[in-house]
Amino acid sequence: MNVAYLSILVFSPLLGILALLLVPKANESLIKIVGLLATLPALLMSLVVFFQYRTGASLASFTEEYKWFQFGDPSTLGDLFSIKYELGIDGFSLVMLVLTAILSTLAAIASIYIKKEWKGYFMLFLLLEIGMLGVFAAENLILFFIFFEITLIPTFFLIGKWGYFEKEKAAFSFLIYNGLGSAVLLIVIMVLFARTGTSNIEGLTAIIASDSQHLLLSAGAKMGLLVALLIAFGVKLPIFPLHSWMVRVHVQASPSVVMLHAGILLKIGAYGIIRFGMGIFPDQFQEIAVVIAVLGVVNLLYGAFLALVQIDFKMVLAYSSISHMGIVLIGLGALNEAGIQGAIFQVVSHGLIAALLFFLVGVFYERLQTSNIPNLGGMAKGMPITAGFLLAGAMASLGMPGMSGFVSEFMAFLGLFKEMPILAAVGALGIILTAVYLLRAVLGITYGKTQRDFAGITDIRRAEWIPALVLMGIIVLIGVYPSVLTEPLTSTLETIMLGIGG
Amino acid sequence: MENAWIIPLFPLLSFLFLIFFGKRLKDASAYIGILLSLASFVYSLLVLFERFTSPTHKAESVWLTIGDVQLTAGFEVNQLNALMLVIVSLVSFLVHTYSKGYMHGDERIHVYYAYLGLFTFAMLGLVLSPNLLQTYIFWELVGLGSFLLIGFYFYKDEAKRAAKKAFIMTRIGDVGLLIGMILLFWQAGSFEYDEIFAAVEAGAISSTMITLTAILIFIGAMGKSGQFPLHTWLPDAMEGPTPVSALIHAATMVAAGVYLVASLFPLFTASETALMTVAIVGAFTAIFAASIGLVQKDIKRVLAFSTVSQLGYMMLALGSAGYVAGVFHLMTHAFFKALLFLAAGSVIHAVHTQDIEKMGGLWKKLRVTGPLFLIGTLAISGVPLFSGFFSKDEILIAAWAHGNTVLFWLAVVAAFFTAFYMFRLFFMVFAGESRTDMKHVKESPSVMTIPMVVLAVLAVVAGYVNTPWFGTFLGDWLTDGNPALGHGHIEGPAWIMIVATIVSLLGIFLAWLIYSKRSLARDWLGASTLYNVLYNKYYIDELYEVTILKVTKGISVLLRFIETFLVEGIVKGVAGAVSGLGHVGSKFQNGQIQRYGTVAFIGVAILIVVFTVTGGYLK
Amino acid sequence: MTFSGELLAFMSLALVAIAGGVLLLNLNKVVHMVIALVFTFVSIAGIFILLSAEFLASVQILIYSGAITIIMLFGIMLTRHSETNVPKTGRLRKLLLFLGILGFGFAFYIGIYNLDFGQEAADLHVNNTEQIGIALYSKYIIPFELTSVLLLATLVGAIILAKSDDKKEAEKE
Amino acid sequence: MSSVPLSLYLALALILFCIGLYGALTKRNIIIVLISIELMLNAVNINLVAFSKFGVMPSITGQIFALFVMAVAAAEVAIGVAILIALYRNRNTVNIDEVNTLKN
Repeated sequence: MNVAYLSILVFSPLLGILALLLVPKANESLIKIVGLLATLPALLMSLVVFFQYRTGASLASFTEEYKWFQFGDPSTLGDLFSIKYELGIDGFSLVMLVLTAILSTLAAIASIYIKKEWKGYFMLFLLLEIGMLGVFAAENLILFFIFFEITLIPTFFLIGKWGYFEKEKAAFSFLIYNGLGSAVLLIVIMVLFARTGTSNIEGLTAIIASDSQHLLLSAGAKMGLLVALLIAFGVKLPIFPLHSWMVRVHVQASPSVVMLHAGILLKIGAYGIIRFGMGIFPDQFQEIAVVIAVLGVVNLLYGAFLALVQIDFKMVLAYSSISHMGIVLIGLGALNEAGIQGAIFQVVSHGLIAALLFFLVGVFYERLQTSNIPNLGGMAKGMPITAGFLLAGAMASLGMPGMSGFVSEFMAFLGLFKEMPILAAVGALGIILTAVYLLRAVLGITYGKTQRDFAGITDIRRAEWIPALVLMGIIVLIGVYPSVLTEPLTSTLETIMLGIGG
Repeated sequence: MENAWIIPLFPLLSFLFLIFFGKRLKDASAYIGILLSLASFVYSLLVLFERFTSPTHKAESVWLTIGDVQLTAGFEVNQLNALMLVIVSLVSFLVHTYSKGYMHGDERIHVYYAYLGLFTFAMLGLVLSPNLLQTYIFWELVGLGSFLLIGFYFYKDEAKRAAKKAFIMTRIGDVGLLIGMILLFWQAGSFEYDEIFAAVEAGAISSTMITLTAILIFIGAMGKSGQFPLHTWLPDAMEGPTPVSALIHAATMVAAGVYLVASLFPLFTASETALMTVAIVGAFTAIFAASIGLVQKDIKRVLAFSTVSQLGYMMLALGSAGYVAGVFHLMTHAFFKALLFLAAGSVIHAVHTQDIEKMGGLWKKLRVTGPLFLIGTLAISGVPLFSGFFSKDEILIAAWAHGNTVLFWLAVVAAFFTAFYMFRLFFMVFAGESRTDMKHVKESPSVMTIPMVVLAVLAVVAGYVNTPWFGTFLGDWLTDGNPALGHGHIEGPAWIMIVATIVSLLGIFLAWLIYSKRSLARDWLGASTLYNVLYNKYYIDELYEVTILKVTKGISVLLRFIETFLVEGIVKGVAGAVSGLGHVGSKFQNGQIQRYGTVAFIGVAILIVVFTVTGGYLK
Repeated sequence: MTFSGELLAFMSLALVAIAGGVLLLNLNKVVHMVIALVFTFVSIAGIFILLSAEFLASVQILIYSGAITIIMLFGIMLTRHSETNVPKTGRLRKLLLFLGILGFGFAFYIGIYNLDFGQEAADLHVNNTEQIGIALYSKYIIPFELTSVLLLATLVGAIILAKSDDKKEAEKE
Repeated sequence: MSSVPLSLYLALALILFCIGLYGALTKRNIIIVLISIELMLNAVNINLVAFSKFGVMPSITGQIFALFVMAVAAAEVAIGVAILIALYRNRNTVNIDEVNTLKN
């Protein structure tokens, strides 16, 4: 494979930003087209890698490594304390890259609902895409952190400028929470770097793994670092009780931004926990696995119960995200193959489902100007296709077999039942509750007596078909043929399991 | 038989095709549905015939890999599966055909047929599953299909509520099934039926675990088959179109629970406790639902409670180790209950009401439906020579032979109730004078009556495949080569058959006295407390309302308080602390270099002292 | 540490220096403070001699005790100092600062306590001025030249700053 | 071998430095602040000269450095007093509290 393939992939949206600079501010349609086109190279390139990998190509050849900067004297320290620009992928990050690229393109399509200042919007949007792609491609903690921060700032503006009524408040709570999370993450990265002299993820993993005598870092310090990592990524995920910013963002941001936010940005939290928490500190992770599983069950039930009493459909979805992220934690807490695989599946699957549901919210909010469940009843009459998709999305979300949600939920519980059956049984209550709150909300919107006049309101239109159909298609594909995901993940899983020693 | 996996694909094709292109086809979509369901029926028949001569066929491929564990998907054709395939595809085909007349003119008919296709696909897939996981997958899809069909009239609030209730109630059972299945997986190391049975037989699983998993799986079956206490969704589910009730609540979905217990029969027989649980729940449900059925006024609700009651019978049979009896009754019940529902649909189609108080005297108007309904009623009441008689008899014998005397007598009483309320229904609908204006009542078109005729024939003759008089062909075939399932026929004392006959005739006679001849007054009934309790279904719904629902709501509200006051409080606290720090910080910024210096120096001093005292961070 | 004349000299010089410093902090009149400081400066010059830096000692007396003190006195004379209306610094701040300095001093004291490199330059006092001169004009020639530039800049800057704005003065009058 | 150990010189320098620091941060009169800073510089000079005699590599360099410090200190005082006078002319005060133009 030619050099710098990954770099080109990650930075390809930059081309769009440059192109947008040349487009006049008022030319709405051109801006939208350029914005959409700019997401395509990354999509195509990531799909190419994906299919090559599926046909047996090795991912190692994609690794890139350049000297970047160095602390201390290179002649005496050698590679120690040098920070390199390292990109590389394995099965897990490849899957996340593909997911990011797909959702970015679809969210760009969903950006038709943006009403003002398209130019600024798309520039920030593309910058956000660079950040997200980079996060998953980075092989180096410091590079990871930089990309992580790149996602933060555009999101802040995207929420704060193009959201709904309380957008500023939402944007600020987003920034404060995530800023704190980043600060904690930075501390962890710096401590690791200072102690081991490397920030390469694989290198760190190897060093910490060989440090079974706790010479570099005491056992307590390792545990502390792991907990700090959990907090840093727990804010993103979010883990109860660090979630309130996320509810606000989900409600206030515009649909296309929430698609990316719920679809990818939350997943960075899970990615980080799996990659760094579990990858670098497997022994410590084992010690707190029970806590993770309990947190997962708490997340699951807490989100579900709260989703049960919400009136705004977006709130329901926000709390359902919290609930679903509980399943990720449950899977991780199980700490066996089934559980971890379930967690990763849930990451991907919830990314798709949440994106689909929020896109549909965008579709009907655009037409009806409300997302309050009592004001919406009987939508199936006026907008049958939208209602159908909504119902299908809800089914996917509540874990209907044949769709991706089931596979992940099933594997996560399969894993946890092996380790902690009683906790898992409590968590299984969540499956019922999920069905209850989703049906309550979705049936409240689509079924029942028609609450309003649907005359003159069109159903889903041309461009809107694409995101709905593509997302639905992938959801069903994963549900019916999960090997499409398991095969790329095999090697990653093996590595993790090797670290855990199980 | 190697290609049996094609069978479920026909209805799936129908579903996909109609979902995407149905809107343009309008009424023609009915033909697609009918044709494809016919295809799967014909194919099922071929498979069944082939199965008579060749052994069980099983084929699988890897579906999902978890580490070293490979979960497979595939299909299996054994005796039970082959039989169920035919029953399901036949009833499905007949319902497809019938719906052409019943749903005529509905502008969403293509959606209706699409849903029917989805449901049939799921049910056939369920029947073909060779392992628990696949069973669970299709089990859920069956739930989805029934949910969609029940909620077909989505604009009615009742339909919405009923659909939601059906989904959630069955989901509660499903979670039991899921837990039981996963526990079993970690015990037996596989989801495959044969491997689970092998593990059970080899004693690899502790007996408590067997009991626990069997009961958990039975909870799943309870949800789908409407066993007490998860039965409340079934009567409400009558909000769907009537042919759907015939499909879902007679032949297929509700039978899935019975089917599940039957296919896991070796697991249940390994635990006496589990068997007992199944038997007790079954018997209780049988009499419980039958007693409610005595007083209902909605024609479909009567049939619904009768379904619940009959399912209880089947469970009782299985719980009494009467594998053949259970499956046999499942089959005969599928035919006569489908017949009854379709006939009821025909009546409703004609008079546009479901209230039996408003009917009467329809015998003369509905010359075809009337006799067909009568055949169904006779069959379900267990009148000799009809199919229900033989299968019910088998169940009673099984219960007696297994030593469940109490349950046996409960079942006998339930049989009496059944005969009574079914004939009460029949007499109120067809006999006597019409109680409302019935001038425009017309017989249904032949597209509706022909399926009923087919079912009526089956309702009569289906019993003869397994009788004590002409040989127990079905039983021998079902248990062939599988000793774990018990004997093909259980010998029982002959008086049981006589008692059963007398009881059912007595029930019919009583119903005749009260509702046709009216020699017994029935006014006093309406006022009594018992009547009210029965009419309101023992207030189970209300009980759930005040207990489970309220508790759930309560927890939600409580958590919302926590959310608003505690979590948000923390947030506000953090925000307050930050802005407070900001205020303190801004005090330093008074422009005086001395103060800047002071603050900076104190900071440095603190750092230096800390470092000196601790000797550096993370030593 | 044996008792010797050198130690006696150091102790007395140190005592004077510290006393000057403490007086600096506690005297009320500005002029008195400056005078107290002169004592400190002079005793530091004595310390320099003890450390075999005779040239530096003389420079110390010339520049600090002479030039700087005089400049200060000029500064005091050119401005008005009323002791009455000067508000006192806040007690809390003083306390905090005192604690901070105490901690700071303590931390450093731990560092220098018993610090000894065991080496001692023997020949610093031999032709001290010559040694300095050679080093300054050979090895440190560039810093030396830069210092001259700095002093020139200071000269110009001080004049410009201190020169009264004639136009403004004229307007005022 | 000198009978006065290095640590005593350093301790003296430390004490003087602390006194100077305290004065620089608490005194209100700009002149006293300037003087305090001079005191701190002197304390540093003691250190430099002490290390020049007792350091790891004893040499004349320490004294040279002290010399430079003195030069800079002289320059600083000159500028400081010049600023003081300019300030006094404009504000008519030498109180440091009233010098807060940094704020805006």
